[in-house]
Amino acid sequence: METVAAVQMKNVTKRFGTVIANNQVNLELDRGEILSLLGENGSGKTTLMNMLAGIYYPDGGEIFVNGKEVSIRSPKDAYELGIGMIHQHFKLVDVFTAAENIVLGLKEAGRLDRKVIAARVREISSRYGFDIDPNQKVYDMTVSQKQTVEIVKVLYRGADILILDEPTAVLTPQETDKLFAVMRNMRDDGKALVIITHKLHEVMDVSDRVAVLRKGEYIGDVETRDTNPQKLTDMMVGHSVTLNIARPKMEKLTERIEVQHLTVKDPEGVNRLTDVSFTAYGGEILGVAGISGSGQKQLLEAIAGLQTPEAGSHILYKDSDGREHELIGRNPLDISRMGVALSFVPEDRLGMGLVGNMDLTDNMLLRSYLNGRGAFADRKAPKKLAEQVVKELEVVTPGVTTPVRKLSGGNVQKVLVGREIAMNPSVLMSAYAVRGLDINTSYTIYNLMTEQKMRGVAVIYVGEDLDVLLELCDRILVLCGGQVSGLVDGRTATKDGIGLMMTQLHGKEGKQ
Amino acid sequence: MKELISLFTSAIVFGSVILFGATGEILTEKSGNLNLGVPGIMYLGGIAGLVSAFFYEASAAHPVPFVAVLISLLCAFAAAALGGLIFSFLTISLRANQNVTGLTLTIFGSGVANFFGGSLNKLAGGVGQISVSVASSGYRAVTPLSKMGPVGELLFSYGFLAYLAVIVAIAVQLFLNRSRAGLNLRAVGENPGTADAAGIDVTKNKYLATCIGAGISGLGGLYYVMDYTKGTWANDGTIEGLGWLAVALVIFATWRSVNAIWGAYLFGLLFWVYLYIPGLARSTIELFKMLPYLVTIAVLIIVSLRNRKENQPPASLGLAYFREER
Amino acid sequence: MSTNSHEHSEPLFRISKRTGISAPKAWIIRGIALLMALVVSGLVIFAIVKLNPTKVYIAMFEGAFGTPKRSWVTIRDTMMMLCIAIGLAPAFKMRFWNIGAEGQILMGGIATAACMIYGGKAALPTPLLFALMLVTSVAAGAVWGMIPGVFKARWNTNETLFTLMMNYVAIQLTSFCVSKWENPYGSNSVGIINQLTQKGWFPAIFGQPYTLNVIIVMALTVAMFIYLKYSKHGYEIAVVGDSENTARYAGISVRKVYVRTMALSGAICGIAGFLAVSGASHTISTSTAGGRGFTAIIVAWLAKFNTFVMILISFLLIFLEKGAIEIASRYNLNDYASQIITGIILFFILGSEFFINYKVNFRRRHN
Amino acid sequence: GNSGSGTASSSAAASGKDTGKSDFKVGVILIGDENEGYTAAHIEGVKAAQQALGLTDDQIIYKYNIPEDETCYDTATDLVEQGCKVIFANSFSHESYILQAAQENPDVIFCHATGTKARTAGLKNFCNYFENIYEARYVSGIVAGLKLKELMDAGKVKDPYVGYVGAFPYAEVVSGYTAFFLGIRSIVPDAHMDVQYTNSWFDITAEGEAANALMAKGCVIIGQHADSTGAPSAVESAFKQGKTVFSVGYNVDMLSVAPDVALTSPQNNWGVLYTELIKTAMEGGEFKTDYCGGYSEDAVQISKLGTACAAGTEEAVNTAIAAIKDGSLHVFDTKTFTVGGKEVTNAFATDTDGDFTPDADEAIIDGYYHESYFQSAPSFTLRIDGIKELNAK
Ligand SMILES: Nc1ncnc2c1ncn2[C@@H]1O[C@H](COP(=O)(O)OP(=O)(O)OP(=O)(O)O)[C@@H](O)[C@H]1O
Ligand SMILES: Nc1ncnc2c1ncn2[C@@H]1O[C@H](COP(=O)(O)OP(=O)(O)OP(=O)(O)O)[C@@H](O)[C@H]1O
Ligand SMILES: [Mg+2]
Ligand SMILES: [Mg+2]
Repeated sequence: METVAAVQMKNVTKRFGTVIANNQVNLELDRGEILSLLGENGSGKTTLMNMLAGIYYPDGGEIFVNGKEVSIRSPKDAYELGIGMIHQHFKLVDVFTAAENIVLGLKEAGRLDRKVIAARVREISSRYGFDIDPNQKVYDMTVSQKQTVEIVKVLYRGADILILDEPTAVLTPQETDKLFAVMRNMRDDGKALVIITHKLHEVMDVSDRVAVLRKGEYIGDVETRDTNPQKLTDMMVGHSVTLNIARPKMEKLTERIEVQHLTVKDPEGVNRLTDVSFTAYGGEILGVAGISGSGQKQLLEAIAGLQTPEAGSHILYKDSDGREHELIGRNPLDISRMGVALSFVPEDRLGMGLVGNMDLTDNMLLRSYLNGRGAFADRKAPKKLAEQVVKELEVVTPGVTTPVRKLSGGNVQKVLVGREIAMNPSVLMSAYAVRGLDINTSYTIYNLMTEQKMRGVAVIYVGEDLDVLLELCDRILVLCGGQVSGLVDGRTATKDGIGLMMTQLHGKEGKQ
Repeated sequence: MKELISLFTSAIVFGSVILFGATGEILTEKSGNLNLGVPGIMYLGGIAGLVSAFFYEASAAHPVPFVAVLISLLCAFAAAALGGLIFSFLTISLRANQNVTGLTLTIFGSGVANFFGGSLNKLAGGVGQISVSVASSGYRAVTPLSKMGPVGELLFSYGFLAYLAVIVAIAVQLFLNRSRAGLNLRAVGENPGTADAAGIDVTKNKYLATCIGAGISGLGGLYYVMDYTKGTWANDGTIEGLGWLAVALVIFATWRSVNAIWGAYLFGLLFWVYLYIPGLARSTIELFKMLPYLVTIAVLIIVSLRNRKENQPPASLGLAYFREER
Repeated sequence: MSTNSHEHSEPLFRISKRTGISAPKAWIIRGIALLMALVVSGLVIFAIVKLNPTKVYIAMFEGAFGTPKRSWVTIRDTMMMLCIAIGLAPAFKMRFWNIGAEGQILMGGIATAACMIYGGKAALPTPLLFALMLVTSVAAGAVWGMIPGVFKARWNTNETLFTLMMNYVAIQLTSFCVSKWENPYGSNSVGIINQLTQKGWFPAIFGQPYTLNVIIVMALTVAMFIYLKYSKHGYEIAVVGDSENTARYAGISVRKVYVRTMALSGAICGIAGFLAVSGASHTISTSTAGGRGFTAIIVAWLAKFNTFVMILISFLLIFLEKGAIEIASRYNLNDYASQIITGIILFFILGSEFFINYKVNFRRRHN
Repeated sequence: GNSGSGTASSSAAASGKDTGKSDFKVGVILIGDENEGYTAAHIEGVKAAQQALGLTDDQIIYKYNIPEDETCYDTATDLVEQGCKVIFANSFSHESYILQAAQENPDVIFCHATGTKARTAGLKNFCNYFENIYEARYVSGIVAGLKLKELMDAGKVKDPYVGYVGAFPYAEVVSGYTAFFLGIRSIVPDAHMDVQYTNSWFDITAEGEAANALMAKGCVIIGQHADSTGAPSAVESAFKQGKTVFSVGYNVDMLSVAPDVALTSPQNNWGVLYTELIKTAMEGGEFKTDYCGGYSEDAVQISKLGTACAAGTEEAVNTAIAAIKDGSLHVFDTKTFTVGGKEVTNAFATDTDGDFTPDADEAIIDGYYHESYFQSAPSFTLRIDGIKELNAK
């Protein structure tokens, strides 16, 4: 007991209705260390940290900060104790500038002098090596810029205990590296940091110590140097698991989707995709790599009938009889009426793929409500399907009548993927299917994709983790600034090679 | 020329009523509270001002205009703010639906005001007998500048509340855009979760903005009663109509109270222009009275065509906030 | 950074979300709220007129049900309120802030009145006249609802303000028609249309003039319940209301749903106008809607779009109105007292939802 | 007119005991309530009758704010069910609903103010009543005329330009403004008048703004046939800002809202008719189809003269009233006005075919238009020279 821990949580318990999110959890955090908090989806990581940040108030247990017992009733209390949290979902005001977001809620003297604030923001950014424009509006920012603002915001308040909840889920590897560099800087500065992430290599890379939660219980902690991903996974899950992606090869490939000269503009008239051409085959997983915002979203949405491409673009679907169907100019309903079985797992699960306030059954209905004659929607089949998805994919939910909004991200994703696969697709597209999912669930999803491939489905998998892309996909299409910068074989390509193509277009510097 | 000036003065007087209403509502809405109780709140402000002035004048041996004005102004503000407090308690603390609460407040406010207005008329001995001449003269006092020909009439012939309406509108705009407290308040309206996480007391901000906003809206009722209709009470429902126009003006002004100034005067102009167009038939007048509404619709469509982020309502407008909700 | 202020200072009480409260318990809470509201209104009444509140409540009951005639008027007005609320339900379920019911009712009313006036003059056969009244009022209401729907669908034009403005336009249109149809000239009122021939009036059924009103609105209640809950359209409305993006993803044409639903919403409000003119007043004036388009919003919301619950709430509101008018008349109160009482009771009901959705936890440790 | 309503109820309660007919009930259906001048005058009238006839408060049931739709019929039926033996309604467009109730309830007397249908309805239990308010309007015109003359003599006014805020171009209003104008012209022969309609009986802001518009045109006297204080208070404001302009109100004594500019207001003293009607009903007497009363019956008056009135006004007023009473002065004397430049020799009072143009009952007899002669409600709809309606059609 020579030094006092920055934070000590003793027997902390938190319940939500009947759910015990944290049960008698004990956790210690020291200065000058980066602690990684690990656990499956819904294991209570966010809840635990939210109690430090003043978002939730514990139902039991004690919290000590710098050795003193404290009661953190609001984020304001947390800030006064030097605790700052960067939430999984950014807490920024879209119509404000970076600087305005940063000074929000501060009790600084004097009037709101935007020049002075901008200067101070620049000063902090340069100290830690950030690059931000104080006067840029948040709605004009990329995710990583937003995250930078979040971090600067916490630093600006002088926090010395920092909590980052899944900060890397939406960052590119390069951005992640930059973030980690900053985190190490801060640790060396004597600050205490907690990072929540589902990516084990990141855990290994950045943290000094790992604490593991399982189903709301504190399992224990290990020094990072004494462990490895397999051990950590076993600890998280509670039994040993295998983390391998099988990549069987299909003998007979069939042409499914042929994209020709696809050009898509956004509402502002900027090209998001320029002259993209490729073919996707049934029986293979076609990976799509690229820095986020390189046109992945537009590509999938164009195929799904949710974008209006420019003239001259063609997306041809080839059915099993070899007939070609033009998909452009058709909405998703027309496409399915043409007999094209196209499944799509979009990036924005609750904002696009599912209806948050509806229960599982009604979400299953989304794809089938028009089935059958007459004016009424049949809910019997969707209910069966929902029950089946819950059972087969082990969705954690009180029942099929629970609104999906209430499920954890991983479980939401399972519901979505389950529904899309149940459509018996001939083409299955997914965008960032495992974003935010724990490792166990992620592998469940990879296996589902592979299963579909072996059924002869053309799978298009947009991903951000190059390791996974290289392990999972048969071919990888690399996008850079809306253009195809390469199409490589997944079995032979290298991470560095793809990384280069992601940033450079045919040798030239790619514009983003 | 004389008629033109008369039209413009009518427009400004009319506009001042809804300008107060809209400015208060802008402040409220910037905190994320959509208070559809503006008509009710204006009613409360109007009746409280009138009743307090009446009793002061009835009880004081030598009523002083300044005191009468001060008392009625404070009472109007307080009563309206109280209406805001009811709304706040229900929607902020008890998280009741804002639309329904607002509509209910309108029913309640109009009930209270007309109930006491009726009693006051009885008490005063009949219609038109409510005498608040001291307070009313205070509200309607004009400087000698008003006698300086057409310009004087156009610019200086109003009671002080008409100028106060403009000052408050500008002050609210400055507060929202130039001060830290205003920034915090807007953050609450845009994204209370973010504001909360940034250490801003969401509840306090919402309460304050809603109550003060209601107080300001209530001054619209006060101006209507003490200046526009010169200290009488009528239950013809005009205040309710004006209250709805104030709500409309908020959107018309795209949540900028400085825009609301000219918007209010434009409404006033369009509202009364039919009286100054010669030869209109009685039925045509009814069509002419659509003008302010049609113009509002036109502006609304144009604004939506431009679709700028800055012209959008506060992002969390109308939604209750509960920290533990996700 | 001071820390001492946080030590051991657990808040006095905390609020937490309640899940899955049982339906009976929820209704008990609402019942308690209603009782408390009655007590508070009773106190208010007592403070004003020094009357025994129980006597007052008996008077209220008699005001609504004292005689068969009063009961029928209460029923008729409940049906009218219910009809409007039913009309609003699909729009609100789609999160479309249709506060334009007033205007839609008036448009339906104008159409009905026009049919009665001109059809009466042209001596149309009754079935044809009724068909015409129904069709035109539905069409007029639908068009009035559709206009803001179309603009919302195409350019995301703010519908709250749009529908509100459409109300005023409709009111002026009504004034215009009244000044065209006024009888006698210059009186600014249309008078009872076809008073002698009773052309276009709802016929009495089972000896009651308002039976048909009840039948029509009850049919709508059931139909709308089924439509929203079980039909494909109802499902589309719910999806669009929750997330336009998801709707697009599922291939639902968001624009079509907006326009179609607003047409439906306006059409039913148009029917309400038809009921008001043909089934009740037999005249048209700017007060034909009489603010009921706004009150019905409260009904629709409080009932959470369940049309059967709407019956209860419409009834409660009309009961309060009738009751309060009776108190006003009997005890020589200004009848705006009814609005005060209605306001207080609604405040309590609105507040009670909190105790259904949340739980208050008091401090667990005593330091 | 303003006979103390405060004492009415208490004394009535006292004297109520000795009226043997304590189960006799009166129902009163009102378009507004005590906040609105026209209805307030009716309430005072009923109270005066109550006092005169010794009825208790319980015997009179008021129904306020009854709109001109089925609610009126519902209310009438309800009053019948509550045992009312005589039921009044005070708004013009209540008439058809009251008539319907009268047809269905032959045992109850229905009296409708301002209506026109009793004469042709052929019901024993239905009558119309109205005051000869045009007489008081004529007198108020004299008050305004004297003021106008004073202003012209003092050189403050060149153009004798009068403005009038009217509700609707309906006979009651036309008759009223014509009487008012003829009163003015009896003093200032070259006066001329503009009428601005508000399309509402009661709209405080519209009446005020209509007055503003008329003043901007140059009107120096603003008369009104609309029920609120809007116009007089607008005139008061303009006066305070240095304009020379004065006001004649209606129904309400405007001196408290417009102390400097209010000259007077013509007023109905409804108590006279209410007393007669209720008394007849109590005694079970026969009902005529129409009841009206003017100066001779003390049923109309003008309110207290304002301080702004010209010298000699009081005397002139008294002379005129005396002349009206003794029949030597007829308001609509055909020698005092022309239509289209010509003296009028015949004008019908009643419209029988529903085209809104009178076609029966010759009203010009003995050289003057017999207003309220065939029916209680005004019927004078001639547009005489010197008056311009700004928006009639
Ligand atoms: N706001 C809330 N309301 C109700 N229950 C909640 C809430 N937040 C969390 N829970 C419950 O607490 C449990 C733990 O949730 P928490 O968000 O802490 O998980 P997590 O470990 O962060 O998961 P993930 O890896 O998916 O982010 C969940 O099972 C959930 O049921
Ligand atoms: N409003 C809520 N009501 C009830 N339970 C909730 C609510 N919000 C979240 N939960 C619970 O929280 C748990 C974890 O939720 P959380 O939202 O942290 O996951 P997530 O962070 O979105 O998921 P992921 O980390 O996979 O993206 C889930 O089991 C879910 O049941
Ligand atoms: Mg989490
Ligand atoms: Mg998570």
